[in-house]
Amino acid sequence: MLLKLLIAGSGGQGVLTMGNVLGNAAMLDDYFVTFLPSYGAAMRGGTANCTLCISDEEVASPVASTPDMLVAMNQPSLMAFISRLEAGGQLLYNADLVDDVPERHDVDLFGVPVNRVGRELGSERAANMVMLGALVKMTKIIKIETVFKSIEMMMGSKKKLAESSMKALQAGYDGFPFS
Amino acid sequence: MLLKLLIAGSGGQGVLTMGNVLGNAAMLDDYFVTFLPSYGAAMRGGTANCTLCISDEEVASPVASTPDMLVAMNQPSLMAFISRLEAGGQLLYNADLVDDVPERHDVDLFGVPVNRVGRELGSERAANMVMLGALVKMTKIIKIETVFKSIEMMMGSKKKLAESSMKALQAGYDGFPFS
Amino acid sequence: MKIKNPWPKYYKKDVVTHYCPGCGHGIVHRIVAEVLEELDLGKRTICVNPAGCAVLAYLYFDFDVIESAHGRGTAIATGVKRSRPDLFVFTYQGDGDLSAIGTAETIHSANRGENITVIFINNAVYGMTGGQLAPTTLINMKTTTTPLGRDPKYDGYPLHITDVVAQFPGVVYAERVACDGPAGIRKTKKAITNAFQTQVDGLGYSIVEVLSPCPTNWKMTPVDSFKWVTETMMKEFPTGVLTDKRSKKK
Amino acid sequence: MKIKNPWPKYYKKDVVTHYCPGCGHGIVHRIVAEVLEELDLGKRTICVNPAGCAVLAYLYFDFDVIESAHGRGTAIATGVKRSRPDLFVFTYQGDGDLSAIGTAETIHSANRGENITVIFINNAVYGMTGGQLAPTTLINMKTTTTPLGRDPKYDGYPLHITDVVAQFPGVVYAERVACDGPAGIRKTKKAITNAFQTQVDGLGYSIVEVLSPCPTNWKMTPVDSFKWVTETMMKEFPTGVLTDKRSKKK
Amino acid sequence: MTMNKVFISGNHAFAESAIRAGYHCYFGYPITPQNELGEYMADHMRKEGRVFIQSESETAAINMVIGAAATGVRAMTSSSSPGVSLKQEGISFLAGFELPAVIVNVMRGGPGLGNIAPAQGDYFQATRGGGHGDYRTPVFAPASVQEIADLTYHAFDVADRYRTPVMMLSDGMMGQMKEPVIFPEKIESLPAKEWALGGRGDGPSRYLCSLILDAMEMERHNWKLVRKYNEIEKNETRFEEYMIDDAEIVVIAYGTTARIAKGAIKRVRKDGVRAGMIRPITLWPFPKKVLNELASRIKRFVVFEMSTGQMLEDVQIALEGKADIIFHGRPGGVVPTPVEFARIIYREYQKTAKS
Amino acid sequence: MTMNKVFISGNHAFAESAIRAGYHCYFGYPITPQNELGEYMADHMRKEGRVFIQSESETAAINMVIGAAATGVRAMTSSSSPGVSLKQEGISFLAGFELPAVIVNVMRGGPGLGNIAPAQGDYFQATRGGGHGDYRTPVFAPASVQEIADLTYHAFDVADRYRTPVMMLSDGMMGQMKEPVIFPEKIESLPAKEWALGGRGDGPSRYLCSLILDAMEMERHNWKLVRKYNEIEKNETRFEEYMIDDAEIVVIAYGTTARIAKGAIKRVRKDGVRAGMIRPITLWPFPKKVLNELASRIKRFVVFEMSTGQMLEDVQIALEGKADIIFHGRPGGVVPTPVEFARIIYREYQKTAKS
Amino acid sequence: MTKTAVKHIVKINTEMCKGCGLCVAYCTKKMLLESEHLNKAGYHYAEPGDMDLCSGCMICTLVCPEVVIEVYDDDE
Amino acid sequence: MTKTAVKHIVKINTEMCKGCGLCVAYCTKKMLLESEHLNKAGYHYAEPGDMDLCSGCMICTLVCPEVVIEVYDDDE
Ligand SMILES: Cc1ncc(C[n+]2csc(CCOP(=O)(O)OP(=O)(O)O)c2C)c(N)n1
Ligand SMILES: Cc1ncc(C[n+]2csc(CCOP(=O)(O)OP(=O)(O)O)c2C)c(N)n1
Ligand code: SF4
Ligand code: SF4
Ligand code: SF4
Ligand code: SF4
Ligand code: SF4
Ligand code: SF4
Ligand SMILES: [Mg+2]
Ligand SMILES: [Mg+2]
Repeated sequence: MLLKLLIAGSGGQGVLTMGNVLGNAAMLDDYFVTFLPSYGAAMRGGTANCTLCISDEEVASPVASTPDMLVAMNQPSLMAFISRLEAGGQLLYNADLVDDVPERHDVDLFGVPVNRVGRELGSERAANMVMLGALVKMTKIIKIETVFKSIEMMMGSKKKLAESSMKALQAGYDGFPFS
Repeated sequence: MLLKLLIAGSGGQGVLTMGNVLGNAAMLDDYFVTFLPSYGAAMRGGTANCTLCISDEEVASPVASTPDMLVAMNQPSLMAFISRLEAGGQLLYNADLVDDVPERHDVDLFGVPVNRVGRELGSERAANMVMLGALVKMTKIIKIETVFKSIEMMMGSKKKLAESSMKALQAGYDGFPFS
Repeated sequence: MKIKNPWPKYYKKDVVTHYCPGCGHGIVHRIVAEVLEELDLGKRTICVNPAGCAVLAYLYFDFDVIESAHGRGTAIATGVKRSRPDLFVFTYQGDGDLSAIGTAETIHSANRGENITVIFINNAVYGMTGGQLAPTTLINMKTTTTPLGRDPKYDGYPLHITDVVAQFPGVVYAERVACDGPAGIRKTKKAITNAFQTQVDGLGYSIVEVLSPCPTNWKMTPVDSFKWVTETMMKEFPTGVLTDKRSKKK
Repeated sequence: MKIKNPWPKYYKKDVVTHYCPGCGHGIVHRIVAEVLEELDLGKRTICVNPAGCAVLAYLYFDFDVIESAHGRGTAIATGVKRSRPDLFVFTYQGDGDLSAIGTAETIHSANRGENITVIFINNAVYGMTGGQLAPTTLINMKTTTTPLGRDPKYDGYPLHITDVVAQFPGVVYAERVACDGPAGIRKTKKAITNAFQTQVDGLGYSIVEVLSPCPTNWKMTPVDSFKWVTETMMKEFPTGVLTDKRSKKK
Repeated sequence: MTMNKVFISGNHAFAESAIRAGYHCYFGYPITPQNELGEYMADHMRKEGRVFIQSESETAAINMVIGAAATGVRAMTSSSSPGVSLKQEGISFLAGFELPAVIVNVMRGGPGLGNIAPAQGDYFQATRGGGHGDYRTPVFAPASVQEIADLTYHAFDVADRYRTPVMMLSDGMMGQMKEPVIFPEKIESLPAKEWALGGRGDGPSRYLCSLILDAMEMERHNWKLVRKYNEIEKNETRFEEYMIDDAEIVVIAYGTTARIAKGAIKRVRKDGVRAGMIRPITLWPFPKKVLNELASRIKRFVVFEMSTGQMLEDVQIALEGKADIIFHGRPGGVVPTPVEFARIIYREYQKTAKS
Repeated sequence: MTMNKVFISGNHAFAESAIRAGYHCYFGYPITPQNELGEYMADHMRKEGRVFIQSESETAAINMVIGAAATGVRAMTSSSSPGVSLKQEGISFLAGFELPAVIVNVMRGGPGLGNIAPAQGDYFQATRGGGHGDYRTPVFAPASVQEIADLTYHAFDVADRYRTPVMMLSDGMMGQMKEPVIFPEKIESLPAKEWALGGRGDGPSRYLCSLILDAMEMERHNWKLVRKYNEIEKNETRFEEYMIDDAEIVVIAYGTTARIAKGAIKRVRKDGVRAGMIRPITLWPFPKKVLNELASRIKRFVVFEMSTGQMLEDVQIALEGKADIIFHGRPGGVVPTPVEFARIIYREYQKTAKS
Repeated sequence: MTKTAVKHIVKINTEMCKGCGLCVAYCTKKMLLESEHLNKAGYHYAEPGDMDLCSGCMICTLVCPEVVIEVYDDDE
Repeated sequence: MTKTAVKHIVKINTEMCKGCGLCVAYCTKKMLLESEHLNKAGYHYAEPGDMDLCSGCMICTLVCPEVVIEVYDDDE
């Protein structure tokens, strides 16, 4: 089993946190996992993205030229990466910031209203965790409990943040698929 | 034919000038010739020396680990190099600054009172040219005229210096062997 | 319908810069282009780009540009100017580039009184590499390599390199200005004009230090960054003319 | 029969130095050894040697010495002192070493206020390599690379690096002295004592610039060289305390 | 075990592992893609009463390392390609002084400013003593974040044992990517180094210098270093054999390219292609012997590098013309894919079959 | 002819020949054993309205060269081993920019400060692009002062033709020794370089940069450079054959060691020892082909270097194990003698005879 | 607030605007506003409010780092 | 010139002296002289003249770069 996941969005949307939390969870579930962020000052304030490879054997390359799953947190990143999505793959997009989804019939498309849900939970900044919850639900590889533990590990010091994140994660998990 | 010549003295004695003048003359007489000075700040105010290799074919190494001829302008340089003199070689030393010549029966020794002769000619600074004259006489390889031309070329700009040098050269040439 | 701000002739049109929102580089870029146009220098200009956030400035400037290894701008400018004194040569450098790794080149090009101009963008951090300590970082200011704030005992004090070179006989014009609002931006333009004119008149080395906002690494809004320049940065780095030997040299 | 000048404990005996007759290095070497003895520092001292005529100083100094790449002395000293703050650390550097290739290291070690001492031998030339232009070479002074004399238009002006660092808050003690005769030599010893004590007291960076004769490259007798320091060199490089922040720092 | 596993980036692993190796001083200057290394040091070193200095340049950093190493403490610096070029004089001095130190190079695309993407273009510089004079430095090339942790820890031992600078050769991908890592134990105290300078005390004064004016003496020093390097070749050469036993075609690759090649070999093996790999873990000393021995039965070797061909020369030297060498390089920051490598291996395997 | 012969040192010959090649700018920093080079420039350049600057460091010098070269004028710098290490970043930039320049390295003993005696320990650095990233620089190795003059003159042409930095690799003995030299004609004017920066004028603006953030583009640039290097290998490889026709044992040596080897060969030939020599004049590109061809009939090669063995690797690559290679090195500033080399050749020749 | 005599037209290239808000903050007539919409780049771009308020003082163009503001004299 | 009360003895290691002449020039009593002889190193070394003139002022030792002068109190 090898799952290649690309999470993309704009700088402030916390896409790297999503990747880190999920990657850390994959580790806790004893998977082989690699996390590769986009880096460098090359595109300031532009899009940020990261690649996760989760597998039950050593991961050869942490790069995903053709990911099996794409998470797009806004319109520009959707545009930038959808063409690279593997046929038969899945796309999760932020329904609140994406208004046109290009035609691709060979992949499954799921819109997730992460900003709205986040707002309803009282913190739009946790929108990324809503998306992560939906993602976990969809992938069915990593246990939601492990993801909670992962959040605990990574944000433990910041109690409030951890709590709201978990709430958001749960909401995304329960709500998926949103219709 | 390959003549390896080592000229040694203290910083101010103009040993490099001797080598340059003779080397330049050798060139004018169409010999292959190399000149290699001691260099570097390693021994300030210490001894200066240079090696001349004059040959009728390409000179392989400009270094003379065992010279055929040694010119010693003072006691320390005599001490420093006499042991390296090739058996059957010749030693020219400055009789005015060298008072003990170590025993070596396998080489010819010639003392030249260069400071005295220089002084007599009115310029002790030209002592090195006195020695050069003696050297030219002894080696019989390079024509004295060519050495004059060489001095002309190298000191031409400084008329006085050139003239006194030539006078000294002639004196050393005529005087050799001094007894 | 007449446009009141026609496009600067030596600035590329319809190019989106890679700079963060509210970054001072964009403002100073525009000013440089405007002044080169006003002094009619654009056609014979060679600019030396830094390694720094402005490393891509050649994508925006519409005059000849050569890139430099980090910190070596003024050495390259020296090579350009010495081989082609007829050209107008200026470097565009950040504080890390000019006052850290480039210290020796800065000091000695200034001391030689090279007839070049230096545009020095002081944003008190290493912008491009993500906000590390710069020689110009303020005391107690947090950076990614001074997580507890700059501690003079370990990290030294804010370095006033422009004040240093201003004292050299070969440095004819040196001014520090602040990109902190309309007034400061106007002063900046005036200073750059004076500096460029100094070179045109063949008088020698000129340098303009611009206190410039880096909202991203300062973790402030652009508007707050402007305020921070005025209220905090200028306390350590007072603006003003640091030397003006133009009359003497003429 | 009592000797009035017993041999300096931290100076090797019966070693002939490689220095030219009348070279200032020999005099300053002796003074350094004397002061280390008087302050009882020799046992915990590490000296950083330069690339320069003093490159072989470790053959004469009788305390621990590490050589440096040309100009990097204060960086090495920083590494030594930071890893062993209990040691007494000083660099011994020439003008080329310290103010040309070593400019950045000099400026930044000083600005960091490293608790080290710098003995700066200014003889206005590159001695070891045979008398080339140094940043400190006087205007119109002939060197092997300024055969017509130093021309500020091409070669820049004499660089007053000690005056520059003296202004840094981290530089606690800076003095310029002249090795130009008995009085100057006594002052030199006093200055070096103050500088060393500054480090011992943990106050920060100290530097002593010594105007020092290089008879060989100046092409003068040692005695004339002393005179030349007094009459010519001191006009460009006035002696005196350039900064003394010891009371403030205590 | 899971419990002391951490999900960490290569750059942080370099740093954390060095701290656990008990090193005392970090000196460095920022450069992408290794900034996180220095930032991690800034976070941890002073807290632990150790030394972190962001130097004014890479040149200053390597010289600060010299100063620290001279006192006997473990010291380290890190940079990326252009910055490492600036350290070459200093590394040559470290070699001349015979001082231990660890230098990390997180390579990026070059020459010049190049870019900040992963590359392997500094192989020559690292393995041939990029500085002046006759010297070598051991070079470790980790292929996973776990190996970054293990080899960095080991590098300090090698540096101390042989009194030599050691180079960790990595790249932007290795530096940036996160993987699960189990770190070695933290060393609390290290044996004193009798050669270190610490003031003469009551003993004789000592000096450390690389200047040896007498040519004969200098030559002795040079041959002494060579003897040391021969020792290192004998004892420290490391490589990984991967599916070699039945291999008919052998890949040679290190670091990032090696882990990608592994993926490629897994793929082609599915189609019955008997491919294996020798992965040099030390680039110098280079695993010459094993390759040369393999060449007696294997006639086709494929060299993968993210460069235009540098390790290639070591392979040529090792194989002595006994086998064909196919080179496939992707310089400039391009990270090749397992599929791409698989295609090459497959193609070359066909040829072997034919011939 | 005698008349325009001059008795001149290698360091001065570098300088005079560069001046005759019409170069406009010298930037350098003093270092023994090449100080006379810069001093000669100081004497002559400004008089001729050209540029001489003693820079604050070698690093500054190479960057000044970059600036000058960018405007299209011929520029040069010179140094010796430690100083050349400091130029490596700049040389990498020159290669990335594709700017022509000539860099003289008058080698001395190393590593570290080493000494000021002649040595050949910087071969790796010179021939493998000592800086970071994938690049090469043509390297010329003169073996006489006359050849210093000829090759320096030629080096500027090669630099311009291929838009590449060119290295002149010499040593302290070559730099210091005087020999008779006939200099090439002085070039008064050179063709303009269309790529040079000179202000946009009425045309479009241009820029020179080595930064190529896009990996694919950077890779294209890297391969473009490789194609150029292949061209250089094809056209510019130079070597001297010495008494090869009937040779049964072949010496490979360059520069100082080559001229000494010649003397040795003359000696052994007197005793009927059929020895010959291939003297690489370009170290990169290295005369691989001729050596490889010779290996089909000659089974014993002797490599002489004033190092612990660097060119040796190029010989190993060239010979592909077809012949035995005997290495004899004298690092650290020792200048070997013809007698010494002759002894080696003789000894090895005996072995050939036996086998 | 009284309207100015000469009329001015302010054009902002909203697609290239980075929403830094400097023009909005410094507009002497406080007539430039931050849009609640995002442009393609994902920024809340600036847009002119009541154009009639504009005095043509050019402050906005002075502070704009992206050079995306044009001010015109509306001469008819 | 009057002789000083306490007597002093000045010893110069003439073989290590480099004949720079500084002591000769600065000797407050002008009693140090440059020898017309050369030492092995080839320098005209310095040597004490009339020892009785020495005041023990130590100036010579202060200026000597080679540290080859020793001054003694002659206490008997
Ligand atoms: C030799 C070298 N060292 C380090 C770097 C990495 N680097 C690029 S820009 C930079 C500093 C940028 O800061 P600054 O000069 O202040 O410019 P800013 O980005 O703040 O405008 C650094 C460290 C490099 N490119 N080359
Ligand atoms: C990197 C490097 N560049 C150049 C040199 C050559 N070099 C050695 S000392 C020196 C300058 C000496 O002058 P200074 O520092 O003033 O010391 P001084 O000899 O005058 O006491 C130079 C250029 C070197 N050793 N290393
Ligand atoms: S990081 Fe700072 S300096 Fe760099 S572009 Fe962003 S705001 Fe400007
Ligand atoms: S050259 Fe000058 S500095 Fe060097 S030893 Fe001689 S006199 Fe002293
Ligand atoms: S010109 Fe003045 S008033 Fe008009 S929009 Fe701009 S800043 Fe506001
Ligand atoms: S100043 Fe420019 S970039 Fe900033 S918001 Fe206004 S128009 Fe947009
Ligand atoms: S002690 Fe004074 S008087 Fe005596 S010799 Fe020395 S200088 Fe002269
Ligand atoms: S000062 Fe010292 S070295 Fe100089 S002459 Fe006197 S004794 Fe000799
Ligand atoms: Mg900055
Ligand atoms: Mg000096």
